[in-house]
Amino acid sequence: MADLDQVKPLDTSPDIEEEIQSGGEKVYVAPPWKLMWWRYRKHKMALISTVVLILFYFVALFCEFVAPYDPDQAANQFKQVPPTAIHIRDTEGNFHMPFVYQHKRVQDPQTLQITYTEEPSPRYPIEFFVHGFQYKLLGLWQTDIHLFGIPQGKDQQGLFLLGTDRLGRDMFARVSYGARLSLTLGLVGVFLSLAIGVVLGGISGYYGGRWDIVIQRVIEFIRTIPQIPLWMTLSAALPATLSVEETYFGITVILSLVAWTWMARVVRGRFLAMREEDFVLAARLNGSSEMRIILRHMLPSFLSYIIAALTLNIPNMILAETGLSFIGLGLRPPAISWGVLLQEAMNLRSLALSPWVLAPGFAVVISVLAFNFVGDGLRDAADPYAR
Amino acid sequence: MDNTLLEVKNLKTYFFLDEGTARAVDGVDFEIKRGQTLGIVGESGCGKSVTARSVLRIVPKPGRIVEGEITLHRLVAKQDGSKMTDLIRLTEVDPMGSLMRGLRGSEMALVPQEPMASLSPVHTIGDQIGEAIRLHQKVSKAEARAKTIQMLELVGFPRPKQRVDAYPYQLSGGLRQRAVIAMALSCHPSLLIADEPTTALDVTTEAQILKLMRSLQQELGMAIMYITHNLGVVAQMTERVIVMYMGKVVEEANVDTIFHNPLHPYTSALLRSIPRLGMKARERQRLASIRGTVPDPYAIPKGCSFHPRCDKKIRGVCDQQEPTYIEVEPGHKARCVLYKQ
Amino acid sequence: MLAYIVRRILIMIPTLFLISVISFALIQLPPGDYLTSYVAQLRSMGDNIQQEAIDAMRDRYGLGQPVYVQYFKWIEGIVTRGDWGQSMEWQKPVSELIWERMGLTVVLAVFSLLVSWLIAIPVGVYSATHQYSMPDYAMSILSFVGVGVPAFLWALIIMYFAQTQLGMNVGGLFSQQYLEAPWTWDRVVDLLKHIWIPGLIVAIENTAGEIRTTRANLLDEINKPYVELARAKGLTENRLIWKYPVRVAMNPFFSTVGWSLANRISSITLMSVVLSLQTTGPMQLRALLSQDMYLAGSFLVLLSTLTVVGTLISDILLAWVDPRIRMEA
Amino acid sequence: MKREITRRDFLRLSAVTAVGAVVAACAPPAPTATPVPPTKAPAPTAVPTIAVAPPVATTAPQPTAVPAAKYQEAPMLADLVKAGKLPPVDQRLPKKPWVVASYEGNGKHGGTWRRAFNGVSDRWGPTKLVDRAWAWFDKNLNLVPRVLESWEASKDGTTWTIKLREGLKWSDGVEHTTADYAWWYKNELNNKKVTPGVQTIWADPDKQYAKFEALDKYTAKFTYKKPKPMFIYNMVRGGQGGTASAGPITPSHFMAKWHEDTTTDKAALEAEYKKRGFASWEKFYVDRAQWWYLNIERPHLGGWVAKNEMAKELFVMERNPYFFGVDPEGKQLPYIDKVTHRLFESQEVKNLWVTNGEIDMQYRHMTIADLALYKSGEAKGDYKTVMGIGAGHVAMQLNLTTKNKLLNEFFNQRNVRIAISHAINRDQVNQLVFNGMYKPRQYSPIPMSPQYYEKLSNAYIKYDPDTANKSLDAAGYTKKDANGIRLHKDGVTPISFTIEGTDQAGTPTEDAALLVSKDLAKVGIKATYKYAERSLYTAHYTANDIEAAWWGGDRTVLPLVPEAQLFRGLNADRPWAVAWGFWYTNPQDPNAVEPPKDHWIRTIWKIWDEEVSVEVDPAKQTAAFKKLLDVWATELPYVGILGEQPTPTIVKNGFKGYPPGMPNDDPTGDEQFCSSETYYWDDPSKHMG
Repeated sequence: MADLDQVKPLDTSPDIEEEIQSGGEKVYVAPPWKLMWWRYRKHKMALISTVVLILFYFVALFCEFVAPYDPDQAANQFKQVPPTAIHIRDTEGNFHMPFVYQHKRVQDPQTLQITYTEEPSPRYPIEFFVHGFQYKLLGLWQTDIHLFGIPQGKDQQGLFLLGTDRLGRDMFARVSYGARLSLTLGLVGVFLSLAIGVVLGGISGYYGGRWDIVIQRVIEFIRTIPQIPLWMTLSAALPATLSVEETYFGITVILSLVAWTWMARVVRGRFLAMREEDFVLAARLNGSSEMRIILRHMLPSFLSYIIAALTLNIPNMILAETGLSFIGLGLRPPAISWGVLLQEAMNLRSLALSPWVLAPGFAVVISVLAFNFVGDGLRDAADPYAR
Repeated sequence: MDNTLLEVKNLKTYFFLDEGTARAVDGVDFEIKRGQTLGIVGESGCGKSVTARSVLRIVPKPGRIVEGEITLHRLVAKQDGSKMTDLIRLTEVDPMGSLMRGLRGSEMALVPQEPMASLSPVHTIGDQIGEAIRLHQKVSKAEARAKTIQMLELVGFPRPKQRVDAYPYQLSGGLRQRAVIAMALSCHPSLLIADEPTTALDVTTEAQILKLMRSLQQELGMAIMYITHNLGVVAQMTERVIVMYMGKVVEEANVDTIFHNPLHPYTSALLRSIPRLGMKARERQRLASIRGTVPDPYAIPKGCSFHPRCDKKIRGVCDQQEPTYIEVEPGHKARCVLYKQ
Repeated sequence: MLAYIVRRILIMIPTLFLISVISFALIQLPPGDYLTSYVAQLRSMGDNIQQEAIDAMRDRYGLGQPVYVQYFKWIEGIVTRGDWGQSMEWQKPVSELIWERMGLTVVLAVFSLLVSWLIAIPVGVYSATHQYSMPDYAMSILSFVGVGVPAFLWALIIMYFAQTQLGMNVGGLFSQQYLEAPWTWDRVVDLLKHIWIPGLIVAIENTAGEIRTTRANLLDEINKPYVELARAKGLTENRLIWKYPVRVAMNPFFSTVGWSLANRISSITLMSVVLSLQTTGPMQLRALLSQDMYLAGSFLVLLSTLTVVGTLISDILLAWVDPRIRMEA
Repeated sequence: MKREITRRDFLRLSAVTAVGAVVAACAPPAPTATPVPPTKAPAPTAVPTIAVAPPVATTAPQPTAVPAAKYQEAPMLADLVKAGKLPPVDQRLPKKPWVVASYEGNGKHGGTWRRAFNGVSDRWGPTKLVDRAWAWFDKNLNLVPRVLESWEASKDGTTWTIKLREGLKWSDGVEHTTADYAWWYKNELNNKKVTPGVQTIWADPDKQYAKFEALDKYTAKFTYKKPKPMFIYNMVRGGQGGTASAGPITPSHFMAKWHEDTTTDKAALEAEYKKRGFASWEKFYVDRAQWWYLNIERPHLGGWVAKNEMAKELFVMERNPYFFGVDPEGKQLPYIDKVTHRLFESQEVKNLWVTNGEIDMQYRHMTIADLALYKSGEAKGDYKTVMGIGAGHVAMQLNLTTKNKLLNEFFNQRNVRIAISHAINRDQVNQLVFNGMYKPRQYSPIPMSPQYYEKLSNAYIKYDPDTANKSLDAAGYTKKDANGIRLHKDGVTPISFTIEGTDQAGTPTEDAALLVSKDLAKVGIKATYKYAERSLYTAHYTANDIEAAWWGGDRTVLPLVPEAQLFRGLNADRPWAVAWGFWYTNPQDPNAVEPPKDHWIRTIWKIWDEEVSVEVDPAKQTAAFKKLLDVWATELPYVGILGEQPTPTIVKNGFKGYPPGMPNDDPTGDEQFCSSETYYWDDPSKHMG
């Protein structure tokens, strides 16, 4: 299909005549990032996913503000409340601003099961920017304003978007707080593995030869050991006395110890492809230093690949953290991560009696999917012909 | 007897892409006589390959023939032994139906551009040639193998009996192309579509392959649609030539006429861009490439599509009105406002 | 070909050696050893364990010796006698504990590998040949869901629904009466009755990725000139797709059998903890938590060996089906 | 919103609904069938509450033997007898078998009892089925003879004469006689290689062993220099080799070949222990030869014998054909043919088995947290959740000997401990975490215990944060930091400590700990619960590196049986007095610290050493122990939170012999309390799997 090569949408040949007055013209003058954006834009799922991720990270950053209640605040009267129904129409059929009804709690004396029913009055209107528990926004400003809630506070009636857990703690608040650890762990882990991956992959790809062989062997070797058993073994070695922050960091390092191999392969592959490119040769003939060649010429040209690969690796990190915490080898309470929440939720009594505590599972799935779509979109945008 | 083998009328093959519609072939007419060699010349992207694939009905997605007719005049043996022609409207049959599949490989065969990539790397050449034979002829495996060896011999394969079980990577480029030719000829097609069969080869091998094809043509009496951008090869191989630019035929004539009396500015430009023996040194200096490149297929310039690159363009005419395709002299057609019927 | 196999096996040896060293080093990382936690546990349960019993165990497991001596003794036992050391928690030789579990892990891994190939290849081929069609989109979405939902989540949910809605018991790989039974045909049948759900769960998690790989690989191949030439020969679309590009597109698949196995073992490990399957996962987790070091180490070594062997087999297979690789060797 | 079910409501409800077994449980067994008339009239409540200390002599009259002709055996044994593989039943039973009635009427032979376990480390589950020995408790917690025919102690408690049942046989058919005891005394207890130290349970307070005399084949005498009032408890449970020392119930004919002094083939013994990787024969002897569940040939006296080693997916036990007990009708016990333990790797799978009806009867591993789940599965799984009364408590230990000087000062103030106790909202913890099933109380003997002491149970349990705050203020901890945490007396260090526990996330105990931390924060004390892996926890308390711990407390049904170690501060894993405890046991211990001269812990030790442990008269002994508990009630060394834990036991419909309201504690054999040999199936044919 030699001729069809010309059907490629983007030929950036520089010497095109000014006389060509056509719709395709802007393509030729657009900077690369703009080109990427145009291509990325076409990937609808990636676009939607980007919005989702921005939302998730917003929640992660401002979880105290977003969460209507303190995620650790237990309340007996709200034990295992199902997600609160939000109404806009009362029993008489009148419309109002969104509101919730009061929960009435009934416990079966036989089975001890708790059920909640709604009482048609009073109505508790949902408001924005209500006062709640005290916190420091971004660790700087003391405030008690929360994004939404019902002004009466948790004593009388709660607004539990995702229900409450066995101690009456608001699942929405917990999932929001969990986002902070889980989502950043993915990011931090990926950047850590990027650092190792770029250095080793770069050496491997750029210098080749013996270095390449050694590093490739190491990569193959690491990948030979099944990930989860390896991670399990490493996490079991983390002392349980570590603080939440230390465990968090430890887990991140452990995950990166394996994950860097993927980054290194991507980097190496790009380096190999680029090493022979004319512009690199030209730079070398010009007498540029190796470092300069790498930083100035090669790195920018495959930054897009790295970003795509990074994005595709984050969900692996998130899943790994979830899995490890789930079997009790990852983060531990009082840390709140999605994995920790899942560990608390993954039992038959939750499935049978309060399935909504599986909400963090959906958060995991959605964020993993979103990262995958975004990664796919970025990869396609970075190079539409590479798969 | 009807001497026509293939007629193409107003063929339009478009590619529907997100970026827009690429009019790869945009109204092509030509005809091939039996045993004749037709050269199709043009730069990359002019639509020559798509034309060939349109004839074979293997235009890849998202391409589609949107208009036009392709008619194959097939010779069918009657019961009394005499032959009659059977007209098949290729544009109207199901491209993956049994009729079309029966024609592909047997009536019309393809010799593609890249011998390196045109053979499956994980099958022996014997397997791949034999498969073509068994597909169109009712023969046993052993017979197919014998026939394969025979074909390999015909295309000048050294030690065909051993080489029949070789994998493509074990063969040189030239041998691979010979294998492909053997495959194409294995069912005695009446039309051989050679799509730049020698571009990927070195000059010596190219010469050998060309020679081989000519001798085989004489031996087997088939017609060849020879697609190339190399005018030298055109001169050597073909009898009639069409020149394509941006999906349109801009000129058609006998090979001598094209070389000695090109009408279209594009043809002239093409001719100027090749060195010729006996060229004077002064002229040699004027050997120049055609300026610019083929425009974007979604953005075909208004008027004559060649006008941005044409040194004979008339402002206000060439960039406004599309020239018509006319027979300037008998057997010599061109598409340029400089000529009138 | 033979030389190639021999060479590949020789390469394995240093790899395996390294694996054993690293495994042993890793299981030494946590502070304390098995006996400290064991004794603590006994005492907390009111067991009046005597110092002699503790010393006897310390002696027996060689816990007093330097780490490298422990390592070499362990390796010597494995190489010379197939003795993988003693499990401290189970008070049995490790070799009596692991093989059936390894076997079931392998069976489950291979089973799920075959299942996901059986699903992934046709679906991937369909998706690639019908790119941008509705079924293609549907499959993309499904496979993304497969990627996004971890196996242990599936496991618990499927276990719950199988039990409550279908009345099936998915915990374990055997019915109770076959648990300790010798291998008979009935036991195999019983295993097959139980293995398909866990097999499917692992397959779901991994199939998704494989569908995407098949699709992507095939899309790479499907526009190659040799496919076009095959089409120009007059082959039917089905036949030409399956004979040529699929065959080539499968190569990277087979060449990563080793890693695919490793991935599956990972999924199986987590899932088995949920489903209480008699695979290596739950026992390894326990061994790690109780610092039953020879048991934990043996599992890590064996699971990695499995991957190494898987890679070897895939390389040999690949050399056998792909003449190009054979030549390079 | 406040319609909580109280624990009492629940107990009443479950009692009423539980198979109508209540009547049988409350009422005394039919008089004709009563082999062992209880010393006192059975209490007419579901909860037996009487006070009896260890009997110094068998107060019960000897049971009248059922005529040998009337003995009936299980069909599976009858077949073996017919085939000549087994002697007839009357030759297998002792002359005077142990006659015992099921708590729910006479049963039928046959059937399988399915249970779950989670590995060799869980060996106590199966072991408790078979390790009741010399004597056992009736439902009023009176000790009655079992393996022994009778026993008698001298008035001063120094001499114990025991009488074995004549013709009682080991599970391999060899007779069990005083020769076994003599062998044990010589070759095990007094062999310095096998027992290098002193086994304190067999020694008097001066660490001297008794003199052992075999008066005849069935009578033996132990003579101590000092009173040994609790001697008989040594072999209430034991004898199965569940631990390294099985005690006198040692099958000498079997063990002899593992012992260097008694083996006939030393070379074979040496070859064997070397092959198994032991450095010496005694290490092998101690390590391996005694564990009944791994050494299945080892004969014992339990109702069922192991058919395979425990390190398997399915641990199978089958009836001991030589078991020495019969029911009042003369049916040889146990009723049930086979007990299986299936290995589970996750709690969820075990719970699925429960709700699927695949567990026939089990208390072990059933948690109160899953009660609602068990309840919801009853109809489908065809079982009942029978509630018993547990000895366990939810409690917190403040290490009064912590190395942290400021905390040490803080914890050692009585008012501070009491303030902390008042700061805890026990009701909230109870409701939220345990569905209100527990009772707020301090760690103390439970009401059914002979040593129940109400004053301690209810000491300072009222939720009263105001009083707590006032006490803390009064104690001088008035300054607070920016976060509202009180400061130590140094004026800069906030009062903050770590509570270590081995309960993982999501477990009720961990939830309770989190709630208590929140309560303490409200009175200005920062307490952080931290999960510690078990070995790490051990390392911490062994080194006295622990500030506070979250480890409940059990053994409160018969606290004297485990020698009240917890009340004396000697269980370092309940670390309220770690360093003092070390000092008491061994003043040379590097972590030992001597308590101050007039410290109240010395009072506790004095009461024990000089009164409780040497008192022969049960009533006086209990009175002395209550004096000890009174020190507790005053000083509050331990912050108890909740207790009288309701214990769910899964009992399949049709499984008989285990009524509700039974005590659940380790010394009383947990769910094997009612003599598991007497448990039976209504219709054994339905439970043959």
